[in-house]
Amino acid sequence: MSERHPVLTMTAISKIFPGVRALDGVDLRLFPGEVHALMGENGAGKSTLIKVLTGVYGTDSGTITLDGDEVSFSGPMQATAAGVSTVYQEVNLLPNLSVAENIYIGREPRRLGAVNWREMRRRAQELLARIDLHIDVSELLGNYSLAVQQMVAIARAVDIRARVLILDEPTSSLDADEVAQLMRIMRQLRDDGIAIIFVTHFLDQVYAIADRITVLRNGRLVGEYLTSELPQIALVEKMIGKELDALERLDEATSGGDRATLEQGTPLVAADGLGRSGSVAPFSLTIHQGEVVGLAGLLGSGRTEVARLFFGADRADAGRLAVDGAPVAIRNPVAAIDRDIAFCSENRRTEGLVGELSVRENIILAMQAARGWLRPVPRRRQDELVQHWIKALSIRPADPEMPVRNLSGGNQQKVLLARWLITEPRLLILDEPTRGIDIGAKTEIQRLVAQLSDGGMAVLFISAELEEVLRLSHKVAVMRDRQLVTELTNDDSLDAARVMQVIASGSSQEGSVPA
Amino acid sequence: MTTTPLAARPGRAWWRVPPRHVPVLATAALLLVMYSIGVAQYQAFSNIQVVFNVFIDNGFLLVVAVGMTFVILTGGIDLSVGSVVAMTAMVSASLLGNGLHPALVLVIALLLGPILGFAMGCVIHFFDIQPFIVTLAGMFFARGVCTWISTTSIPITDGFWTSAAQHRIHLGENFVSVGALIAVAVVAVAAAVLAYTRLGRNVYAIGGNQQSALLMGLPVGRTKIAVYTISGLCSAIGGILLSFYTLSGAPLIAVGMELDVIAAVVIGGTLLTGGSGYVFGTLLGVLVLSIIQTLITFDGTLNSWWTKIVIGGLLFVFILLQRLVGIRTK
Amino acid sequence: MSTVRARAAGVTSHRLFWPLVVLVLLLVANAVYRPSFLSIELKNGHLYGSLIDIVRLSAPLILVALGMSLVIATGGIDLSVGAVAAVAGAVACLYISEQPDQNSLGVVLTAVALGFGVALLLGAWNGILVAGIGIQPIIATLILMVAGRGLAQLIAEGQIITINSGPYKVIGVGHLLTLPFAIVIALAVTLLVAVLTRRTALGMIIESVGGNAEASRLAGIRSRRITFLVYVVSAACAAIAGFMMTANVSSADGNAVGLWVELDAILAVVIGGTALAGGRFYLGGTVVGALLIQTLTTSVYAMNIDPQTSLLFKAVVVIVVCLIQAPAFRARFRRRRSVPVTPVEPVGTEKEQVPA
Amino acid sequence: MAKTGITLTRRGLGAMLAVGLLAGGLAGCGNSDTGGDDKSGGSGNGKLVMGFSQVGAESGWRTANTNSIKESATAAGIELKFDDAQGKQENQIKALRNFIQQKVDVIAFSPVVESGWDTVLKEAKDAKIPVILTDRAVDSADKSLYKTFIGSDFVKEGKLAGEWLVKEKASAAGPVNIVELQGTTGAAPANDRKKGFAEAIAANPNLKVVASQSGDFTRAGGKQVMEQFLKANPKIDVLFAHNDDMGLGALEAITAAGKTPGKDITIITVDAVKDGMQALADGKFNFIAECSPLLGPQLMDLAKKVKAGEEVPARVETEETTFTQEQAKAALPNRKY
Repeated sequence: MSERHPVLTMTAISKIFPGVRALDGVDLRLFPGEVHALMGENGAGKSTLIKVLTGVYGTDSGTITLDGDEVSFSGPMQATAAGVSTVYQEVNLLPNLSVAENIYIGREPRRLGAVNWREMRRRAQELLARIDLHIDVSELLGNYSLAVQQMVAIARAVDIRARVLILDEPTSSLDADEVAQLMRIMRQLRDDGIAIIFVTHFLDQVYAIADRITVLRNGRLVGEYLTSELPQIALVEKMIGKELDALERLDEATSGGDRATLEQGTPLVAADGLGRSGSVAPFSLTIHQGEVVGLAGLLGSGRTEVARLFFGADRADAGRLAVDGAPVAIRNPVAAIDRDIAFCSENRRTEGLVGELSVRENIILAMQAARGWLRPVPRRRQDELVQHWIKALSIRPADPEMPVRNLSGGNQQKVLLARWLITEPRLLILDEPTRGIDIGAKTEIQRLVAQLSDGGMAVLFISAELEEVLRLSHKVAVMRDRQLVTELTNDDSLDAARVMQVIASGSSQEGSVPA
Repeated sequence: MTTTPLAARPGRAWWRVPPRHVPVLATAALLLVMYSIGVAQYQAFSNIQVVFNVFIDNGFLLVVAVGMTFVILTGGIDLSVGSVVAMTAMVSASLLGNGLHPALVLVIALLLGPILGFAMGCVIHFFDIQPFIVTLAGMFFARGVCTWISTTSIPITDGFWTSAAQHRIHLGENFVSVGALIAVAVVAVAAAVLAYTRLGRNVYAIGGNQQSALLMGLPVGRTKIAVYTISGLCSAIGGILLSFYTLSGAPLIAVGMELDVIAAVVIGGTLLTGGSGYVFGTLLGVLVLSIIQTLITFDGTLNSWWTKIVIGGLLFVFILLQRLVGIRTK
Repeated sequence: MSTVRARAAGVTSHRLFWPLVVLVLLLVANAVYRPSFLSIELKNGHLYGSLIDIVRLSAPLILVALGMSLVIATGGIDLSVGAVAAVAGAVACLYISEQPDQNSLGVVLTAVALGFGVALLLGAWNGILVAGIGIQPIIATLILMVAGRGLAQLIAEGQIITINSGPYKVIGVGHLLTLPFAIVIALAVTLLVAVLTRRTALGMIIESVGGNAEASRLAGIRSRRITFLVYVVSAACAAIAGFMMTANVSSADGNAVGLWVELDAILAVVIGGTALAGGRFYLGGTVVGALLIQTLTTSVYAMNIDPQTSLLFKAVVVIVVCLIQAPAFRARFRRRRSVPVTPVEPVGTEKEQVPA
Repeated sequence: MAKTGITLTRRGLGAMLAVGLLAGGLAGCGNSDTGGDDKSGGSGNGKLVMGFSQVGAESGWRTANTNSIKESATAAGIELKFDDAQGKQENQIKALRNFIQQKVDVIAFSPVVESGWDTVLKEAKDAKIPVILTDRAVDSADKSLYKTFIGSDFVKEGKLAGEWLVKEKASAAGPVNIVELQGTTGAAPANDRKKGFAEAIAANPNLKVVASQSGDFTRAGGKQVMEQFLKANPKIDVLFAHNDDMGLGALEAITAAGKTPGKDITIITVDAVKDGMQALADGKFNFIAECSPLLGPQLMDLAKKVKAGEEVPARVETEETTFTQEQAKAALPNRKY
């Protein structure tokens, strides 16, 4: 192996932004036919490094070589042309165009100068068939799930004859099945000799597929390791920079929940045959005070839709909902908030935060909305609250007046959490609160959920990560094909494999299956 | 390994119209309804020449609206079109008046619009200023050029222009003008450009998501500048057609035309946010506006102010119906 | 030394710096052309001078632009303000003209209330179209822009309604404590809107709706209600402007009142630093923008620029203002400031590398 | 009688809106046109049908003009198809085409601008529909395209105003400073009145226009411009406004500046609408050149003659005059508009 030459090297890369040194002398080597994981906490410099590589940013110092020749791309376009393609976390395709066009736009097959649609569709169909995706390529991309869109993005990148493929957190929106499929594609590409840079927060995935790992921390290189030689716990330590057994400690924190006492009394919220045609089939679910209910299922199985019905984000057209035993009609979020229900959407950017407003304003938004515009939260009270939660959730940077869009994903998530926590809800609905954020923040949020439920708050917890759901929940409701198929009590006998089985088969021997 | 959610395609049966075609079809249906109302109410309305007249009288509007469609598809807007139309007509008239050869005049007049459009596109792209404001300044500028050339209307007596203006192409008993044919040709060319060229597809791409388009390596800046140049060119062609139509250049002609044009494009089903719409829809939008006007003229009893109120009312009814139809099919 | 430079940089990068520079330059140009331009004298107990004229004449534009700021902050646009101003003015003048005693204060107050009421209805109409039915704002308000003019003319039956009412005239040309009353009204409404938006949570909520409507809805804000409200406020502002414009000449001309004022207002808002996409809005900036636009118009008259070229002159100034205000444009002509770099804390571990 | 027209229309369009609202109601249109017969074009019922395209309703003058035409059409038993072009030549050409389609008996229109009518006028001629121009002329070289012109002469109005001033200031020793409030830049009356006025005052070199700006034909515009004139020019002797409205606006500016209109500054305007006449009678204006909008009766006469094939003069000027303060006082009580 030692005689192989790297296809790509980045040497002593530095990048300075006003006020911050984002990268400081970072090296990266990439060999053909390998999957190279780029690891680090949020703000470690992963994204910056990738943007420097693809020419989105210029470097302040350092060199990049591709096949031994020094290169400097002026932008993603040039990088792509040279064989360095990127697939981003937020699918960066065009929902208003067809699947085929999304793959071929910019290099459409042409005949006599005109776009040859038939040929384009044929090629797209073939290309997607190679990665086992059988869909109508003339349909608009926006009509497909995020997972499909992600696959299409990869298909596009691959077809540009990339030699280096950068996957920037491609799996954060995917469920287990889809991740497996993606991994299969990655292996296939690797075997074809493509070098893959794989950025992710999921350790399991790294160990499942990566050959080599480069770890960054605070804009500096920690080191480059062979995956086989680096135990998971060591990797986490290198990323975080200190010995940490937070995950273990968390398990202890939640183990105290006593189911029997929780289930006593009137449920805080009870859905009875609640449903919405075209969205989610009627289901029944109760949530008690102090209880964490996990919602498991594949992406698109109706998890989010259930949450939205509870919150009134969508209007139910069937069934009843009772709060504290009394029937209520929750037609809109305002009605839900009135009954102390809070909802953190999975789409922070589009449904959660107002990017232009400051951290402070985003945090007090829900509280303010509940008070009505005529009764502003006094500025001093705002500052108190905001300071408290910035500290409690360690939101960084700790500047309440900074526009929230300048914060990293994890910190944005915390801001969103803080918004709802100051309203002191009795039921907190968390839809993928840990998606796309680093391990440290993830652990903090998990611990927070445990604390809140210990303090009597009910939580509806949605996550694609079964481990996480199992770690936090008292009971797990499993969704499949837009139906709630069963509820599983989270006792010692329940493990991920069992939940997986339910998700796959749609039934369980012991759980009751509501109609 | 294929899983159901991945393989499942959005349901589609042969009789179901793709949702993206609904606005255009709704417009077409409503247009038919309006036309039928006209025919039912007024005898002369059923004359085929009425339809031809719509094209003769709105050729320039149609061409300009086609240019605007490009701009709106990228999510931009061009307020300068009316002024550029007037400027082109003014420049043509004044140059012809000075005895320049018509071919040369045609070339110069057709260059001015695109140059201004190009300049506005560059400012929008390189300096990142909102199109609304840049083109508003462009509107003042082009109108300023008009009054600067002359405050009075300048007649055109040039032989080429008059023959282009007055030549009638007979189709049976009826006729169309040269301008109408040019307009239809522009629509056809524009539809082809949008559907079958990279430029056209890039226009849709930018309207869909500019950031994504950039990351996909599409020439965003070039395309944006191109659409404003195209809009400028269409306005210039529109200006020439208008100068055929009126055989003169008048400094105050086509004031407020940009609003008619935007209305036509939007009625035609193109989203102001960009990324979705068709030139064919724009054609329908122009037809709707002109049918409204024709109905009012045929009625012939409306007061000046009632004319405005009725135009507003019909516009409202139309948009409302379109919206209702759109919601129902969703 | 460096703090001075930093402070200077802070001043020049303020969003109102360049509009103010252009405003001052225009005034200086006027003063050079005619030194008495800047003089203000007391005549019959009233302040008198071109500067006062500029502020007084920009009062209606300021009013309209204030409402427009709020509408634009929600990501909308209101093209109907000119027509609404015309309708409100026509209603008020029609009522006054039909009364036997036009000089009665009661009559004038009733007239203003009537005009205001009609304007609120029109604003509500816009609000329903945009917030209720979900029509794109530019088209929704275009309907009223066209039909509203017709309405204004219908009210006056195509005539100019001339009135002879002392109290009504005060709105346009009266004085209070030596200041033209129009300025006082504009000031009061500006303060009112500022207090209404910034002393309550309304401003933040409007910005939130404009910044991200769906996120705002999920945060419990009744986005539609807010959107509806801003169109009503915009119409109310337009109505006051309409009273001012008609009182200024003691007559209501359905055609001419507020013609094209919507474009000026949008321009003023944008010059003031509010983005058309919605989100943050700046009332102070809007006022500066309106003053700048009126100064431009007045300069044309005061410097006797040939009407034939005055449009070109205006276009050039507008282009200059927009250009130098654009950060991207300035960036190209400004030396890069050196930025203090905060060192990151050193990483303890050594660089490690494994053989390939 | 004009009112009936409006109600009829509202009913007709109301039916249209209702049908439109039914959306699917294609079938419904058939029976909704109960009033359709008398609205269809043509002259089947023997009544003379005239298509008239008006510039717009941009001023009180124009509205008076429209009303005059509508009233005299009714009085003369002529069916009028009225169209408002909203100040746009494009619209006007469209309207003319539609009149041709409807085969009206006579077309009359007030051109928005002078140029650019040949094409559509040829079509009218081919369809053998006689055309009468009102109010404004067109510059077609081919005079056979229209039968006759009836209206005012803007240049002459400017000239009359100028001539009166020359006479009035004949004895002035020093220079006489004149400021001019122009109409909308590019509009025909503005261009012509400016031209006529300039020609007339050339007779006396003492008369000098020191400032000339557009007041857009509106009171607000006139006032705003006059304010700056007053500040920029210490000595203004004469104001010439292209219409009454601008002059009325300027009055306020002059009063606010502490000067007496009509005395300190001589004011000349054009149009002679009622408000202007009132100002003249009150001594605030000094002279008005009339531009009469009441050409309806003359127009209907001409239309009948043209239809009957009688010879008509190529140019008919409306009966109009000029007013001094005394004449205004006498004429004011009978003023209709």
